[in-house]
Amino acid sequence: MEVKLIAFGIAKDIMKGTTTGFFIDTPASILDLKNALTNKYPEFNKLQSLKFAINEDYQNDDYLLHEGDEVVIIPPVSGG
Amino acid sequence: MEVKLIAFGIAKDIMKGTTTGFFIDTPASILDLKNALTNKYPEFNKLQSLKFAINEDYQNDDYLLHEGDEVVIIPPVSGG
Amino acid sequence: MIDIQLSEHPLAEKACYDAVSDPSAGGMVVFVGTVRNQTKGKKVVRLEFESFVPMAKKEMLKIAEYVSHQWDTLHVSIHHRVGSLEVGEVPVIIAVSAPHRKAAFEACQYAIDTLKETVPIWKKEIFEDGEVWVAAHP
Amino acid sequence: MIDIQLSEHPLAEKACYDAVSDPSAGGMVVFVGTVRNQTKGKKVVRLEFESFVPMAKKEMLKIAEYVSHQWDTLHVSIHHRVGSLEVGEVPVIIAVSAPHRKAAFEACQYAIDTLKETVPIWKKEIFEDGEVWVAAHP
Repeated sequence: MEVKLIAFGIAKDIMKGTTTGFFIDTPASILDLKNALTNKYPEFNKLQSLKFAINEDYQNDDYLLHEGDEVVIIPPVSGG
Repeated sequence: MEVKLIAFGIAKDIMKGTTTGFFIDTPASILDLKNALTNKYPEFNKLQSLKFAINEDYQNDDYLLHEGDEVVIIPPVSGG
Repeated sequence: MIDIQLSEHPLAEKACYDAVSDPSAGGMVVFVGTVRNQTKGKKVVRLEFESFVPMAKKEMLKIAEYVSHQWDTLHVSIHHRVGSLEVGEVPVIIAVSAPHRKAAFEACQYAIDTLKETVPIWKKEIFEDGEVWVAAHP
Repeated sequence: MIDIQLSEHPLAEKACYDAVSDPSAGGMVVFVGTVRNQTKGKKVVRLEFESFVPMAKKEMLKIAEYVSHQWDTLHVSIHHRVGSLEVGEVPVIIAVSAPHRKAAFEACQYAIDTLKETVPIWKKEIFEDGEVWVAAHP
């Protein structure tokens, strides 16, 4: 299936873009996505943390992705 | 000897005045003054605390008074 | 009352005060973040803040709601700026009013600590010779 | 820098901010006291603050100096009002800036806690049917 990845901060630099389609075998959890992503972009392994949000909420590793999901990649935040 | 007492807050109400001369046997410490004062004005015994300042600094119970000292009576403070 | 703002325009301390003022408040505690002129001795030229706006607002709201339930507070105001900020400018203001000051201090400190952990806002420090996403790497 | 004021005129939050602003500050914490509209359910009409002025300034200065030595702070501003205050008015503002926010929170909280214990200022609450010196009795 294909999900849509939306990148912010350093994730945008690593992926060289803000949004991208990403193919992954079904079924796939957030953890599977994280593994596939760090496989493709090893730079993600160097980050302090890597989280994912769907529907404007953080999602746990075991969250199952659906075709067409918009997944926001959340590298370490630094507001304030 | 005579010292000058200066009262603020509720101490002013208890002593019915801002300043007053006060006679006390020599030698007299702050503690002696406190005892003489609460003897004359029993209302002071009901306060949460009773402190004394000379030269704009709090003084301990064992501070020895001198003729003419200006002693500021500090009832419980409530700034802020 | 809860007041959340994510703005591209300069923040105003007074707006946060006014949002949390209350005749039954014994006090309010305000945290004002400022852009520092250096990081580990290196001169900062400016900071650029970007945000995943709808989620950032939602997470800021979560913090304010949690704080309101966890402490005896009256009002919570959280304003965050995005865009390009010069040294000395204010990226964040958090104001909390409460009947008693202890709750206001604890709630305000919790709010800024949590904001820095959960709200999807990222800042890039611009130096004279480069730039870096803050806190991205261990 | 230390900035101490004891004033008969309304206090200005901005004056305290400006006094502690610093390009090397990571943040500032401000405590703003306000006159509450009630005490133990009884409606407060207004408050009257009196002070032993020279000693009050000296004790405020002691607090600011202690805070500056005890925590890694940049600037401390303590403004206190005297005279007659209506509900909602501001008797005290304490602002502390520091390179890191934890020190600013701790220093500001210590300063207001200590001010309420040591500075010779007394407030009288005026009710509709009487008045009382606050905290005088156990």
